[in-house]
Amino acid sequence: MSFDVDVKKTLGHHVVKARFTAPAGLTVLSGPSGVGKTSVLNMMAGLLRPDEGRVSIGGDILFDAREAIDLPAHRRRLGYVFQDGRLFPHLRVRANLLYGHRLARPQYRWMSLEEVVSFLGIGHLLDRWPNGLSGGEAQRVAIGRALLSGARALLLDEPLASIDPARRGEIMDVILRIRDELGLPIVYVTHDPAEADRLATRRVEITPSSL
Amino acid sequence: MSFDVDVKKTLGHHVVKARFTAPAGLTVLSGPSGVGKTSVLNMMAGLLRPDEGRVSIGGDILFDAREAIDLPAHRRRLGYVFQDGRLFPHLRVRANLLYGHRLARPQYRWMSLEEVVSFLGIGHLLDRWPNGLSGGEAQRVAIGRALLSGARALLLDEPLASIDPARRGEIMDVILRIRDELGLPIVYVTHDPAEADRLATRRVEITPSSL
Amino acid sequence: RERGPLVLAAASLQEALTAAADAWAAEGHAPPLLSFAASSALARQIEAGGPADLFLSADEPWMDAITAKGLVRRGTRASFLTNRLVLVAPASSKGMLTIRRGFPLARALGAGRLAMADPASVPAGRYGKAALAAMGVWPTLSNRIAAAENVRAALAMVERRQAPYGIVYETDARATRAVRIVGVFPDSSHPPIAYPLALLTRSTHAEAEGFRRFLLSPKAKAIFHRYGFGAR
Amino acid sequence: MMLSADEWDIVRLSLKVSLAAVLTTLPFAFALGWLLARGRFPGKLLLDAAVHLPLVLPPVVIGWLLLLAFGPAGPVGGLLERWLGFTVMFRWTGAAIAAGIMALPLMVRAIRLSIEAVDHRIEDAARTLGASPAYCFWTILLPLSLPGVATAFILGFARSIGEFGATITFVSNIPGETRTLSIAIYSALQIPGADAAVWRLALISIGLSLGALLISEALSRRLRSGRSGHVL
Amino acid sequence: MMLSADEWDIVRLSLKVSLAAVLTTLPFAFALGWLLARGRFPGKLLLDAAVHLPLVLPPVVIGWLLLLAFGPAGPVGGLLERWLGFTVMFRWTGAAIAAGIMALPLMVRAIRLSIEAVDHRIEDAARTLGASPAYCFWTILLPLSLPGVATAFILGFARSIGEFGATITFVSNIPGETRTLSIAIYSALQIPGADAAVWRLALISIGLSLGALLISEALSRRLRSGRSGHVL
Ligand SMILES: Nc1ncnc2c1ncn2[C@@H]1O[C@H](COP(=O)(O)OP(=O)(O)OP(=O)(O)O)[C@@H](O)[C@H]1O
Ligand SMILES: Nc1ncnc2c1ncn2[C@@H]1O[C@H](COP(=O)(O)OP(=O)(O)OP(=O)(O)O)[C@@H](O)[C@H]1O
Ligand code: MOO
Ligand SMILES: [Mg+2]
Ligand SMILES: [Mg+2]
Repeated sequence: MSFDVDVKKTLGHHVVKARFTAPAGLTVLSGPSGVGKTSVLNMMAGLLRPDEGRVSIGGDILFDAREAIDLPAHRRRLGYVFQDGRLFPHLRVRANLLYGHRLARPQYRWMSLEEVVSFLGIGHLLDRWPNGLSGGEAQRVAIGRALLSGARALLLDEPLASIDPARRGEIMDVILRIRDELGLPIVYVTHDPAEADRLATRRVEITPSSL
Repeated sequence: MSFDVDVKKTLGHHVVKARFTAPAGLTVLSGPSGVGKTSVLNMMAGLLRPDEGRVSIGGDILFDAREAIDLPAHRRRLGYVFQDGRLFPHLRVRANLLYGHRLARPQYRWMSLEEVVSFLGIGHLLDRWPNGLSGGEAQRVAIGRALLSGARALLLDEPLASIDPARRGEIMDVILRIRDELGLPIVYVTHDPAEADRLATRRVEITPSSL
Repeated sequence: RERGPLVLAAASLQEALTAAADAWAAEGHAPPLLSFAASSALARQIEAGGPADLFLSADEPWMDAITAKGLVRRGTRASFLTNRLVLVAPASSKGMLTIRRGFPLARALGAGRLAMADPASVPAGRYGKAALAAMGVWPTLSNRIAAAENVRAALAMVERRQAPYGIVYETDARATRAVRIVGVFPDSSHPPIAYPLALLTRSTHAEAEGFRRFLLSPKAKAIFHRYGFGAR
Repeated sequence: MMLSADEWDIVRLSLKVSLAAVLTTLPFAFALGWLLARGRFPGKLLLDAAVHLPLVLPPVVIGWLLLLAFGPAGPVGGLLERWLGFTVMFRWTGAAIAAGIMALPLMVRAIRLSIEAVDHRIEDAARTLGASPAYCFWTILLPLSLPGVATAFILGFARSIGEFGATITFVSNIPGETRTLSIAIYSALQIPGADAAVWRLALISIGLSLGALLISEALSRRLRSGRSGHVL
Repeated sequence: MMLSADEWDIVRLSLKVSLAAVLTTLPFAFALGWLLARGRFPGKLLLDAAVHLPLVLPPVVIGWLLLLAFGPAGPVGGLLERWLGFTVMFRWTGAAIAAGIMALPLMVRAIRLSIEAVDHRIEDAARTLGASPAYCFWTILLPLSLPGVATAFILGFARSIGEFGATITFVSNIPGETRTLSIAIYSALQIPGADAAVWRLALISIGLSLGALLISEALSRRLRSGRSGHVL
């Protein structure tokens, strides 16, 4: 299974353009701040509508401007860890984690709450409200929520940005395991060369394009 | 001028405790996710009231539980870059940057809008609303806003987390210049060892404490 | 408990009609349901097809209006009560005035206003305006009126000394000790003040006609009399 | 303060009318608030204006319009009666309709304000987790706009308790059916010297809504506990 | 639709009364909304309840209470008159007071809802930049709660245009002073066969508030442009 992306979108005066294939394995998406990495992930996830182009995964067309195909976000089955957290403030951590899990068909679920909780080290947070969490705690919960949703591909936008080195190593191990055992395409945005070196099976550089 | 911090605060079941001195120069505050780094900065800034202890800067007492001193946040003159951005959504980037600058007495201002804009590379963003900014763009604006406020010390909570390596290097250079030329105490939270190695003149580790 | 006929009645009849209905119920009949509101509101409810049994209006025009629409049972309409129009002042006031042609009401008001029901729309106000016109003083008073939503509100203004004088029905003036009657307008100075009643076309209640007859009976008249109404 | 049996009846009726009004209006108010906050369609401004009508026109006019529509001779009322054998004229259900209509604009505005304050990025996150628009609505948008729903509830309830003009015009002032607290207060105001009764009834009204307020504040405090503010 | 000179006068008066009511009430409403959203003090619940009173009690009762307070014999009215030679009885200023009081609870609730939705962390950021609580209020809290202020404005304006019961009870129905659109409509409703006049006046009311709505929506659209949602 592989992700094929070819999109173009004008945001204000800025043009975001990307064309790449992300096969099973981990594709690191990099590029200067503001170049459009998050926008590309949003277009893949169905949260931002490209002006032109096509997004498909394993032959399934998610978006095609010419054929007027635009699969809504909730049918795309992509696990997305946002750059800005976005936990559900009215649900406790446990309910946040299980939100997508409950919606996924059982055969699609490839991870259990227990596993996620143990490797993210968030067992003590399960009954807490998102509001009091530290930056790193919230980020870990967001990662867990995406992993539990039974997605067929992952979109991770600087997922380890505010996580301490020790925990970061553990989480990277799990991401490696997912990458190697499940054969999912993982698109991973990071600015950290060390992270990229350790995780990437493929690298894509988004470059600024002018009108 | 130096920061003296000795605080204790119970948050839910968690106890945050820290005691350190941050002299002129850059003190890196580290510790595992959720240990209380952000909480310590909040207590220094006057946004979270310690249960016990004392915070002073250059002999000026900002907080003293026993003497019931608690200087309000707006009189502390500390430039704070938050882990979670917090730009003013109803003001354009320029007005965000100038918010604290206008409030500072002229003799306290040690940086101009032009300088900040040029080294953060945000000149093209000045007339934009915060809402459309990318993660890294927003973070740079937040850094600029704090630097422009004429503060007598800086509190930086993972300020470079979502900024690309090229820009990161430039910003670190400026922070080094500020550190060395202005002799301000800078308290800097980061999980990145490379950042810490390059910037720190002093390191403080916050460790979990039990009740 | 059995439900008596539904009677829609002008608000100013509230106390007297309640007493009459009690007397009727005391004779062993089911107590009528009495709904008091402005005559205009009640008439509109009847026009809209509201299933009521009796209508007691504060003046003739609204009864005319529903009669014209065929909503009144033929031969059941009767003007059964009369009232008088009086000039009142707060009980504590001293001024003396005699109602006659050209009497100096405007001067007596000083800087104050004359409280009365809205002369443009409310029945009591229209009678009052006619009476003042007949006395030849309306031109000097027309811009000195405090027009109230109904008679009772006008009365309240005098009771609370917001207005030095007011024009209300005799029945209203008699119901409170906070005002004194300065004078009575002659019956000839305004159209006859008559409260018509009628059985409605949509009436289905078996005792509706009985209650109507009771209201016209000497026994009921005595009750209304106690509250200051005249009866025909 | 001990209530008489009559007063208890009035209280019970007022509670029934107000709760029925608010609870049945709530879903419509939410739908309208949502449409006005999120929808883009031609005629949105007209819908917006229509929702405000009960606020802009004097209540008696609304009552009259309801009478024209829901009266047995009106288009809606006629259908209701012919097809369902159901009439709202002179019934508590009519009073609830009047109260609900009068409360509608307040409720819609409060809910709309809350929906507009919901961060749509939270909803986006739910969508990527597989939530259909409907599921997203129930699990994210609705709970996050509960402050507006709570405000809508309390404003609507208070407005219903205080509603009088539309009710008396539409369904009259019938003891046990449409004579709510506010109408009872109005009636008492019509009787000179009945100030004590007015005060009693007014205090009861105040007590009722104080109770509703207490409950709603307690609920929304529980709701907010531990989860105020947005999360990184 | 051409308006007659009389109708123009009524429209002008209604606009004057409503705008005066809303604009003078706005600062009080904001202060109260802020206190109720942010304050912690004993008696907060009582204040909350007091703010809701004009909603809970029938408007005529509020008018009556205003009469007691502001009438020449009342505590406030007496002082106003003795010290400032200023009376609101039978004046358009009194109508504005009545309208403002009736609009108050709606305005307070809308503003409170908006203030509660402001993320206090944004204010914290302003504090660290040297903003005193007062400066923070003007530059952060107030602008961020503008949606609530806009809603308060439009609800208050609409409520003022529609206000009738408290106004007529408090300051009567005096052409050119207190005879607002709603009161004129009410008067016309009292007269059999004056339905055409009622419709005309009602349409004018609707037009006025449609205008206000258009303006407020246009303003708040400009306000929102480009800056919806919270920022990382
Ligand atoms: N409404 C808008 N008007 C103008 N420019 C916009 C608008 N919305 C987004 N942009 C611009 O589009 C660009 C792409 O943003 P995006 O968030 O995708 O960047 P990014 O590569 O993820 O950056 P970062 O690494 O900082 O997160 C940014 O320069 C942003 O300023
Ligand atoms: N209301 C609360 N109830 C319980 N625990 C709380 C509450 N508020 C904060 N905490 C806990 O206090 C601890 C300190 O949080 P803080 O944000 O200071 O951590 P941090 O060191 O900055 O972490 P990070 O590196 O992840 O940002 C966290 O474990 C957090 O869960
Ligand atoms: O009883 Mo009336 O209808 O107020 O004159
Ligand atoms: Mg990004
Ligand atoms: Mg932190």
